[in-house]
Amino acid sequence: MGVFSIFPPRASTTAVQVDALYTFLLIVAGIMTALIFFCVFFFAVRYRRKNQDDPAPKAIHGSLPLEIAWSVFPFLIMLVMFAWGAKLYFQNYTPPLHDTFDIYVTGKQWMWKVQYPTGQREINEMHVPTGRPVKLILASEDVIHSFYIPAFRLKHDVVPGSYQTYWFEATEPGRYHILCAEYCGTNHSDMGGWVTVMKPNDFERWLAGDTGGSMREQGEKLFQQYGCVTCHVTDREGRCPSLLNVFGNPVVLDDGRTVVADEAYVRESILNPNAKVVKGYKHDIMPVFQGQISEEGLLQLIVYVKSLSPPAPRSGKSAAPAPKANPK
Amino acid sequence: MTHPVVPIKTYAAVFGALLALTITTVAVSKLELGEFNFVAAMTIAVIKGTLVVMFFMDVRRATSLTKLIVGAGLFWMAILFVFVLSDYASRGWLPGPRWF
Amino acid sequence: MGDSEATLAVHEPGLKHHFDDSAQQFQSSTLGMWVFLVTELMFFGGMFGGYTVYRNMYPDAFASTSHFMNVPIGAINTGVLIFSSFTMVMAVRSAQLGQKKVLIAFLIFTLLLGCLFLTLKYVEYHEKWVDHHIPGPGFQYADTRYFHQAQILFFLYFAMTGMHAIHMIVGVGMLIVLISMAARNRFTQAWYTPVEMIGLYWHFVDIVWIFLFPLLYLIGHTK
Amino acid sequence: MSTYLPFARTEARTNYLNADYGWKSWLFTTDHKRIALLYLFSITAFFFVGGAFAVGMRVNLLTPEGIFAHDTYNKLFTMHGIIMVFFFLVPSIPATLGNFLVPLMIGARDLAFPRINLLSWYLYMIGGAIALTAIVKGGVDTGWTFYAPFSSTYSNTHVILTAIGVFVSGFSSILTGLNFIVTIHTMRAPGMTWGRLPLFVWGHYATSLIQVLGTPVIAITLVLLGLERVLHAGIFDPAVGGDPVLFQHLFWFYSHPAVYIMILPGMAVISEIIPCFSRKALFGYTFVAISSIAIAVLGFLVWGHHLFVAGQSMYASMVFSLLSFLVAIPSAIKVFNWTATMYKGSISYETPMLYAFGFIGLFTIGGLTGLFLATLAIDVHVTDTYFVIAHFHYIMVGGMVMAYLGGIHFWFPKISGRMYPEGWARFAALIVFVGFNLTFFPQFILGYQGMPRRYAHYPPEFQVLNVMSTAGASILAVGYLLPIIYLGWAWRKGPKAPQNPWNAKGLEWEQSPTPPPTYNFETQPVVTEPAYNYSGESEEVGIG
Ligand code: HEA
Ligand code: HEA
Ligand code: CUA
Ligand SMILES: [Cu+2]
Repeated sequence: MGVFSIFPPRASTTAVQVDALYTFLLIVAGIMTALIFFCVFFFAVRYRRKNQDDPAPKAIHGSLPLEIAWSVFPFLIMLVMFAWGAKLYFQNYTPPLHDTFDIYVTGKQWMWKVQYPTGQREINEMHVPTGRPVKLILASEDVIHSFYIPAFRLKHDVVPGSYQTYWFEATEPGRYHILCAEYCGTNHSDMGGWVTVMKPNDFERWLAGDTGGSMREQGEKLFQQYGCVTCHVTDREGRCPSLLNVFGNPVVLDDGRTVVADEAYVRESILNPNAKVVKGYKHDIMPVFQGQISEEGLLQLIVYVKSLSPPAPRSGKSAAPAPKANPK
Repeated sequence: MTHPVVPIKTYAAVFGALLALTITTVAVSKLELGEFNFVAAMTIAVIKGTLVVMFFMDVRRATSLTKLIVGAGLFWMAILFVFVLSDYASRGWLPGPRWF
Repeated sequence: MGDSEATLAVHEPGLKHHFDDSAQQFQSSTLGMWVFLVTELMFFGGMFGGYTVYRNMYPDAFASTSHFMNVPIGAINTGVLIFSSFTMVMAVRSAQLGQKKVLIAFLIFTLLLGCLFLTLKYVEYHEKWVDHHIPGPGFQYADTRYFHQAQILFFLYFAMTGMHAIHMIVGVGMLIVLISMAARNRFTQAWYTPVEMIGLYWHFVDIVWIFLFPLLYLIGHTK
Repeated sequence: MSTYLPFARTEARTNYLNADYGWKSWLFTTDHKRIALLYLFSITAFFFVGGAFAVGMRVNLLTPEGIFAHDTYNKLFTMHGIIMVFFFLVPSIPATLGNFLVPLMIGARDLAFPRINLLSWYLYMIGGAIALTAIVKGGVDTGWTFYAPFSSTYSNTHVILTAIGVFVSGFSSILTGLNFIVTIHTMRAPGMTWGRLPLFVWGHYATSLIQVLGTPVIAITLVLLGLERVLHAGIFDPAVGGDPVLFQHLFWFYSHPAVYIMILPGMAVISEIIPCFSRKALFGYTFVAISSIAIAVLGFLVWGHHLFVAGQSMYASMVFSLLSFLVAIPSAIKVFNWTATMYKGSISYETPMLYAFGFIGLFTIGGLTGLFLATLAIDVHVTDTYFVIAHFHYIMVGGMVMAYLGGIHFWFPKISGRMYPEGWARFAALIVFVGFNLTFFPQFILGYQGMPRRYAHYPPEFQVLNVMSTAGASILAVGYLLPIIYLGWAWRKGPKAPQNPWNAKGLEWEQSPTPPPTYNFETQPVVTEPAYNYSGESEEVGIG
């Protein structure tokens, strides 16, 4: 990255798109700035007072057509900015429903802990393949952080108490900065690391390396340890919903709403089970686990719950739209 | 400043109404009405507040500037509520079909 | 509106010399008071906003806490405040009619009712203290499912009623000033603006309570 | 020069400055002009305190490894932000120039509530003293935004003390706003209709609306934050059930509108300077007036653009983004109208006009980069980077501080009764302009390249641009110190000013002596013509 390039390296599909939008904005802003600077300079020179006693010029009180023109035209241009920006924003913050490679990131003063479904764990390092959508599930153990990868033009605050996600598809192998972008205390500026983008083959090799038990296995252990298994898998009395084939599918709640069982839903159901109760089940059966399971443990449990729902048959991009969760 | 004096009767009537509404709201809260408990309680509170504003604070006869100020106050409260709540209400929404 | 008129106007009671006449001065005071009340509204509005967000997030927990609110005291206090608003409005009316004795009597009446409200509030706070319902390290809640969420509600309860109580205390202080001013014959039928302004403030504080009472004490009572 | 009043240069005339002597006559004054001066000196002092912190930050950022410990740096930017926003920029123009000029411009003898005006200065000083105490005791490190749960649970610095300082000064701000609103409504001189109000007054009216409607919300938010810090009951702490995003909503409900508190008065000043030095009525008076009010109202609908990556609902973000573009329109209207005013004018380049040129250019750049931030996908990349820092310094320093300096120069003769040295003043304006751009332009590039804000250390590839920025800041410092010196000199030794040195329009110049007497006017002013009637038209003309 040269100092004199205004763009940082582009290493994802979004980077290209964001840069295109940015270029558009630069051009508009450049033209507008040039126009105004030119007018100010030109008028200042052209109409300078040549003689102290010049009579005051004739007043010009305004012009309605002009006022309308310079309110409406800028606004039309701004609408383009808005729509283009919103489109990309929705795209970046809504991961594809299927076939993503999921990485679980936990922020903590002042480090990033990264876990892979296959069990690898890293601190301040992340490995991702090119050419495949990667979805990040972000959690925080203490304060708000922000997981920022300039080369992908993406960041999201990592808010304690909830999960945030975004996704990207890396394009250029290399090593790029991970930075913490939300002020989080003393060592905020040191809370960074590197993301290594690898060719798919290299990545597979890396992924096959040594692990200390996959996230799924660890999640399964926790599942047994906390006694979840007695209700949610083996139970036949119908006290709790079975968790087989739940993840990623719509769930009907007792208040009639439909939600999709995603990571945030599973997390909430563990920590605060009464918040969303599945239709036909009673409140207050399941214990409240708030404050009892670590953020990393939660993520492992979620991977285990996910594994109880084998991936749907590949349906590609034309997958039926997810059911609307909230009719209003 | 130069408004005619309001008869005591009017004030007494408003006072009576306020007391009656207070009793009503307590009574209604004992009934099982589901979501309507909330609606009823808030409706009664709004009526009571309006009575106080209109009669005791005399906005009824105030200048239009005063009325405008009262309106502005309520409007800005509404801005705070509507925008904050719209975030919470739409957090769970899915992006829906990819409409772009 | 020239200077000469302004000098003449100095004879009007209570007129400050940067105003043209007392009509302008009265207009300014009223406007100032109403603008001030709008700031008060936004001040409480922030808390009501927080309350609404959490009530929607944790409806069950909030309902469960309403069982620990002392509804009889709350209801009586509502009555007390309404009554005090009534006496206040009567005080303004007496000032308007120039009845000094009646004015003082109603102001004292209002003052006493304000103090009664604060005393009852104290009784309630004490109850919460005994029950360990004060948020913070000593907080306890019988229904452990709702421990944290109930704590937030009690936090809001104390913040909102506490702010309200502080406003009541300020109001009581201002009533004392009014009484002493009235006793010193400072008010005339032509000039009693302070009575009217404090009256507006007092009613505003009453209205805040009119909303606090159902929101904190009543809603969810049946659950 | 002026021919309106006979006593334009009588030596012995009593004015507000020499009407009374001794410190008591200042500390207990209720004269809005004296209070304005009290504010002027205290606010300028705070500016230099905040500036000193900025110098510390810029020095630290000379090298990637920094010079100070992390905690020191974190305190530096926090205290810089808090001092600059709450104790300098929010009161800067309204409490000084506004206080001095609003009554003069509308033809009133004082503000409606002179004692409340004095009270508001005391509250400001008490709040400032509390904040300074917090700084002396070790400072705060939360960032000026006080985000929970860091501020409520994790920081172990003087958060509560600082919050109290900001809280108290908030009331000062509310009272100033209240006073202006009432004064403008009830104390206008005969003939001073709403349609003839100088745009300076319109701008301050709009500012006051925001102060009155927004400030209470930050006050209560800080109270809740303080309580949470003591009790840890969880209202903003997710570990015990709260929601940290709620804090951000409440904070920005005030703090976004507050950025318009920090620009509308600057626009108000510019709207006076440009017609005066173009000798021409302002183009589109009605539109400029209405756009002030529009900014004040629409400004309350966009605060969510600070939460685009904070976990706010995407739909809410979308609405806030759209509304952010909408609020840019009234600003655009103003920029275009100022420019159009110069068309076919008779333009001279006195210092205030130079600052006005600077304002238009730098505000435009700052505003246009605001549009970058309002564009959702761009904001995702550049939020919390130096791009944002550059955006708001362009508006707040390049815009508002320039307007402040321009205004001080413009009304310096009125305030002090003396002229400032024009040559030095032009030179200083040039230094400020150059230093400013060198300081903050590189930060746009840094930001897009991905340098996060609030970083004590940074990756080495960003060094070159940071060194440029620090170099610029040193030039800027000189540019700010110069006016202190020559204005201080001019105050005692400068040549006596005539009543209306710029031949400007407006009651404060035309009908009030320089410097004004205690009650502003010697005879009741009467207004008979529209504002900015430089060409001396007899008929009131609407926009065609
Ligand atoms: C005085 C202060 C001030 C002002 C006036 C503004 C004005 C604007 N601001 Fe700024 N802003 C700040 C101070 C200010 N801001 C501060 C302090 C922060 C950071 C806070 C923090 O996090 O610490 C911030 C942050 C900030 C953000 C959040 C960034 C982030 O943290 O991610 C956003 C996002 O939308 C934004 C947008 C805007 C917009 C759209 C305007 C608009 O009002 C600008 C309108 C003006 C123009 C647009 C220029 C003139 C127009 C033309 C010449 C027309 C031509 C235009 C076209 C043809 C397109 N600002
Ligand atoms: C009104 C608002 C205002 C003003 C005027 C300024 C003025 C300046 N700011 Fe400010 N700044 C903010 C508001 C403002 N800032 C805010 C709100 C933040 C965000 C804080 C946060 O993140 O929480 C910020 C953050 C901020 C940062 C980012 C810090 C970070 O995120 O890590 C930087 C970095 O360069 C910076 C620099 C400067 C500089 C160089 C000036 C210069 O213009 C200053 C020029 C003035 C001087 C140079 C003073 C001259 C006087 C002397 C030299 C005498 C010295 C005296 C003694 C030593 C006794 N500011
Ligand atoms: Cu983590 Cu900043
Ligand atoms: Cu903003």
